[in-house]
Amino acid sequence: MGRAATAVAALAAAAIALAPFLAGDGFVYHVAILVAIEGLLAVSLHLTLRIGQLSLAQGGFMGIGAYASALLARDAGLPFPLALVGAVVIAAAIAAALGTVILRVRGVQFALLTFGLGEAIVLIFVEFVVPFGGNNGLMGIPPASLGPLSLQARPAFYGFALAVVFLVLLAVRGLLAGTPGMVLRSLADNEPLSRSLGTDELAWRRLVFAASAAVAAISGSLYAHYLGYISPEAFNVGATVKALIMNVVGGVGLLAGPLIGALILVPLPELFRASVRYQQLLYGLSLLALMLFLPRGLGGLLAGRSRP
Amino acid sequence: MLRLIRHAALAATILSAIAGAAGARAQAQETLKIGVLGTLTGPGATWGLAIDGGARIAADEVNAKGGLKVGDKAYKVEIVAYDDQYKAASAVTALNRLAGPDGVRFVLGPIGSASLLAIKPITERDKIVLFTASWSAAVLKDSNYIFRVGPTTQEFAPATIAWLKRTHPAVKRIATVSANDETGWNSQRIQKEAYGKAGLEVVAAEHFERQQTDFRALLTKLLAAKPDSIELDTTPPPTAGLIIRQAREQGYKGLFTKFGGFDVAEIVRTAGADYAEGVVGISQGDPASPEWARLREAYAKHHKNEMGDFVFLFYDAARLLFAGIERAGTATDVDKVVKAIEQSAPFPGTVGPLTWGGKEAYGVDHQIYTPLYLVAIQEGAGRVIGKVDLQ
Amino acid sequence: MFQQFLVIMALSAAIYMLLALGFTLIFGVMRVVNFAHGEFVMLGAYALYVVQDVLGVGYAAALPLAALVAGLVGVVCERLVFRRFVGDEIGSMIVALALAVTLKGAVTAVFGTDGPSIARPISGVVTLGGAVIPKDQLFAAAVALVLVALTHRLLVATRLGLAMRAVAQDAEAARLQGMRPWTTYPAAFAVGCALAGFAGALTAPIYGAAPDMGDAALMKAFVVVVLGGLGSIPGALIAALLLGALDAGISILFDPTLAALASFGAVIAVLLFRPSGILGRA
Amino acid sequence: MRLELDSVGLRYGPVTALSDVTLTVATGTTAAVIGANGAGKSSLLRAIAGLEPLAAGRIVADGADLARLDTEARIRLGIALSPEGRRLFPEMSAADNLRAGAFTRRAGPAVRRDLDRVYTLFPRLAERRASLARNLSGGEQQMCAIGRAVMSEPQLLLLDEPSLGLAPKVVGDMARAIATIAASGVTVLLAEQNSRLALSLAQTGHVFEAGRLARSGPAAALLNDGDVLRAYLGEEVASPPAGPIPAVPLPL
Repeated sequence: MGRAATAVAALAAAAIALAPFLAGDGFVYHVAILVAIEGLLAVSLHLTLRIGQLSLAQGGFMGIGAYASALLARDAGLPFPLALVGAVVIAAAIAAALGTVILRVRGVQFALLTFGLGEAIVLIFVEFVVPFGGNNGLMGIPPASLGPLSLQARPAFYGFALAVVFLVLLAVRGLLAGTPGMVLRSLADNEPLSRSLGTDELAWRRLVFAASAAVAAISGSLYAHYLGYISPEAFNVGATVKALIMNVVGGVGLLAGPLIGALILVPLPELFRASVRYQQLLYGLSLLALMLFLPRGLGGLLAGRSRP
Repeated sequence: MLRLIRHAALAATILSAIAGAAGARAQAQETLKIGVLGTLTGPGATWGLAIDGGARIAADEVNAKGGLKVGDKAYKVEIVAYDDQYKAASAVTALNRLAGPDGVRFVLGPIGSASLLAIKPITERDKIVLFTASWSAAVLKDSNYIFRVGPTTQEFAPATIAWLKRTHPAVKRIATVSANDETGWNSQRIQKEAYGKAGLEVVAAEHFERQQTDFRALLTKLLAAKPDSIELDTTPPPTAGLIIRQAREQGYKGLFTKFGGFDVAEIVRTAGADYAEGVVGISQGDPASPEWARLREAYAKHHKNEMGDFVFLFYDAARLLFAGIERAGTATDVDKVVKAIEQSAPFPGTVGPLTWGGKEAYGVDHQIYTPLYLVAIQEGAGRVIGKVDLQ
Repeated sequence: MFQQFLVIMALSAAIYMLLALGFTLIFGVMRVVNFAHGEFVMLGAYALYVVQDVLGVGYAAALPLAALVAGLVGVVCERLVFRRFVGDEIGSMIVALALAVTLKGAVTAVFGTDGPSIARPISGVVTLGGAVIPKDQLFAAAVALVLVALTHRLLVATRLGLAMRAVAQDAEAARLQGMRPWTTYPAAFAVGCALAGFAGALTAPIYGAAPDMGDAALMKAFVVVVLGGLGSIPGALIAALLLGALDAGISILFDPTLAALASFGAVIAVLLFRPSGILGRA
Repeated sequence: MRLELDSVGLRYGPVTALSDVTLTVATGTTAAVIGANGAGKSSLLRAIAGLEPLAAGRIVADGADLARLDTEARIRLGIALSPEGRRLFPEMSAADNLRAGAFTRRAGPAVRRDLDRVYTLFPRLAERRASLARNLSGGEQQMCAIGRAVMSEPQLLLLDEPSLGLAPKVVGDMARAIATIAASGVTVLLAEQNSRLALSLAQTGHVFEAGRLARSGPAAALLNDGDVLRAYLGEEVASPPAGPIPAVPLPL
């Protein structure tokens, strides 16, 4: 993209991000907040795709973030920012520890492994009623606030979520543009070569995997403190699949792809709601059509068509 | 060229969907939207569809009489229904829609306790009135805007168990089965307590997952405790039917009671008439009564499934709400409407007077008492065999 | 209680085998992880409902017809959807997920979300050594085992089976023998989906049908196939027995959630330490 | 079967694999295709078998243009390729691999007779017929691969590097087997890095260099040609081991 095109894209992104403030409608804020939260989960999945491994456990990591943040704030009495940080640290640490073992598995096997892992995480929330509340989930999660500044009102929470998304994108871009990204690209191009060059490729992949879990945990923490209520099924593999579809719709080759996907897919059920009976069918057909006719996603359209 | 056509077709699909949604929002004016929030799909759907059916029957009646008279205006009542899929998170999103773009202040539902407890902080804060059949004890505590439309395990368990002791003196050992969530935990706890108080031994208490259909392992464990009667509690009726059938197939000869949401048609459908024979439950209405026939006919205009007894609860609740709004003279001042409803007891219900109480148990008199029948399944149909005395 | 455990384990394992067989066959031949496998089970159940309860055909005829419907839909899906993703393992997984949503949606649109009322052609029980065995479950398990045996015959003793195995192991070398992968793929899909359809049609009278019944079926097939090693049929048979034992045992002693947790734990352990499955060469 | 190639060109994306190849193999003769690694020998055989689309030119078998025929149709026409690296079905028995070779034929006495011929040609294979292909030794695998190609009853047999990675004694066995097949009237096109072996089995030889046909001539003449000797026969590069057989499950 040229300089002008980049500027136009940035302006468009800013306009879309700020649009809810102009609309001012409570439900628009609600949908916008969900776009931000689910978009973050999609970004976290995007990171795992960048290391060439489709992780279906990202919903589980979002759950770990949500439950950790909720328990830290509600039962341990930590203020929201500390609970958020704590949740991110816990999820990233779990991912780093698991990554040492599971990242050795590649390809379809890795997708299946994380599918099992994601289901297992959710089943743990269901099975251990103390402290996770079982199928009931956790209620009465304190609303978000930054010191004296309450984020309970939707516009305030949306502003906060927007800032978080922006910071996460900056961090992810830094990660992908810096040394890790370089190593990862060389891994994707020729893994044996970079391995023979002495790169500890597993360590780099583990770093990115932990970062992806951290982003998922941020998403989970925002979700918990926004809704004030969490339950296990919100974090099952279905949630990950939704994030995956966002990546596909938005374009997997583009950092903005997952967010474009979230922007389209989160409000999509609202469009089809008029016909409840056909909602799921229309949704599925649109997805199939997208995958068959726009394999590079909508982001691919924007980035021009360089592929034959 | 082909690619261009494909893109154009895709764009057209998306645009038409957007246009459709926008069109749906364009109407309104002089209509009062009443929300329905219930499980419209899956195993709990009989109850959710009962909310929707009851609300629509009541709305049809009001609209046929020229609408709701509020002050000098007449509102046409419109029902807006959302499915919570028995999931709390879906309930929160649905409520956000009802309260946001739909501008709804009065909601019938939900049934799931988790759904209700998840939305309660929002509805209490934003002053949205709920008429729920959710049975958790925590529903009415610290709430000002929630009414519970019918008696719960808490209210009827002593009476139903007394009936069991009187009519089945040989029954000594009880097993209970309930769903593994707030609804099941709460009702099972109350049942166990009440059975214990009545001097019956609870020999097994099991929980299942809502999407479960295979109960062979659970029943193996349960039947090993040799119960005389199995209490199916708040288990959704289609699931209850499967449990009954699989228990009978494993050789269980004892009694089944389902004191907590009963649906003869659903239980007979999934258990089979032979296996369902003799199952005893409670019902809001008498299936042989003319009222039942009238509502059943009206219900058939909205939903294809066989009407369940919860239609009585929500039909009456909707009528109670409409009367409250007319009496308060406002459809916007929620506090006034709540006050008006509180003051309208006893209200003429479909099968008898509705009264309310609950102050000592829940701290607020928002527990509505309705007449309750004991029903046994005989040859695939429900027969009233007694009435439950709630006081 | 132990006899009952054995009965539940054996009956479940037979159905799990059938569920897993089609899933592992399609993966073996096409390298497609068919996340829509459960939806083909669901299609079989609904097809049985339509053929038996709406059209009034007897169960004995309705059962294979229902499987045929699932198989035909499988062929159509292969042609329209999966063929474009051959060789793209991740892409085919994603498109299968989209297909699952679509099939579920299509059935919901036609039949609604409530399960239909399906007649039970077989009832009664047999008692064996203190254990009670419902006849309908026994019938389903027996048919499942027959189908497993027939599929095995198909693969080892027929031209089509030879082609399926050859394409699975080396598609290009198979072409050099005059086999056409483009006709073998739909055949594998037809067989795999018809087996799923059979599983649905066999269990529908016992457990009922619902649009989302495929999720549970997929989970079982998934666990069995991964434990047994992707694409390995003997592995799947042993893994089905193992899952049957794990499921019944833990459900009886503790609860079904813990049983599910244990089976996923086993999946994770196998993928980490023996990625080619319990029978595979580590 | 008479094989004619007319100005054949082949590309892999931007890379030219073959250009302007014109040659003829007469019915019932054996032709050797020799050249260094990457000279285009495999590409040539794959193009004839229909695995690679042509960028230019045409391939004619017994007067019929093959352009519109896919691999499967060419096999039915009588063209069989035993590919580089053998490409057996690893999880099938040797016997099933041979069965797969006869896939296009109706099962019957003719197929059974050919099976006996393969087992006579390779007695070792007969002993190992029940073993999974992945458990066979390199030589046995090569025998199985050639046998599999023979089972389709070819009139034109394309052999890609049959001696690759084999012990010298086994190479001798293989050469005798190829000579026996050729003697039965089958046209053979033999691509080999072991040029001396190939030329000694063939009547004509074709030398490839960077995707072009550098020289053609009678095999005996090429064997005695000083340039060819220096360029291709003097420096027998140690052959890399055969690629691993891709491990694909679905074993039965």
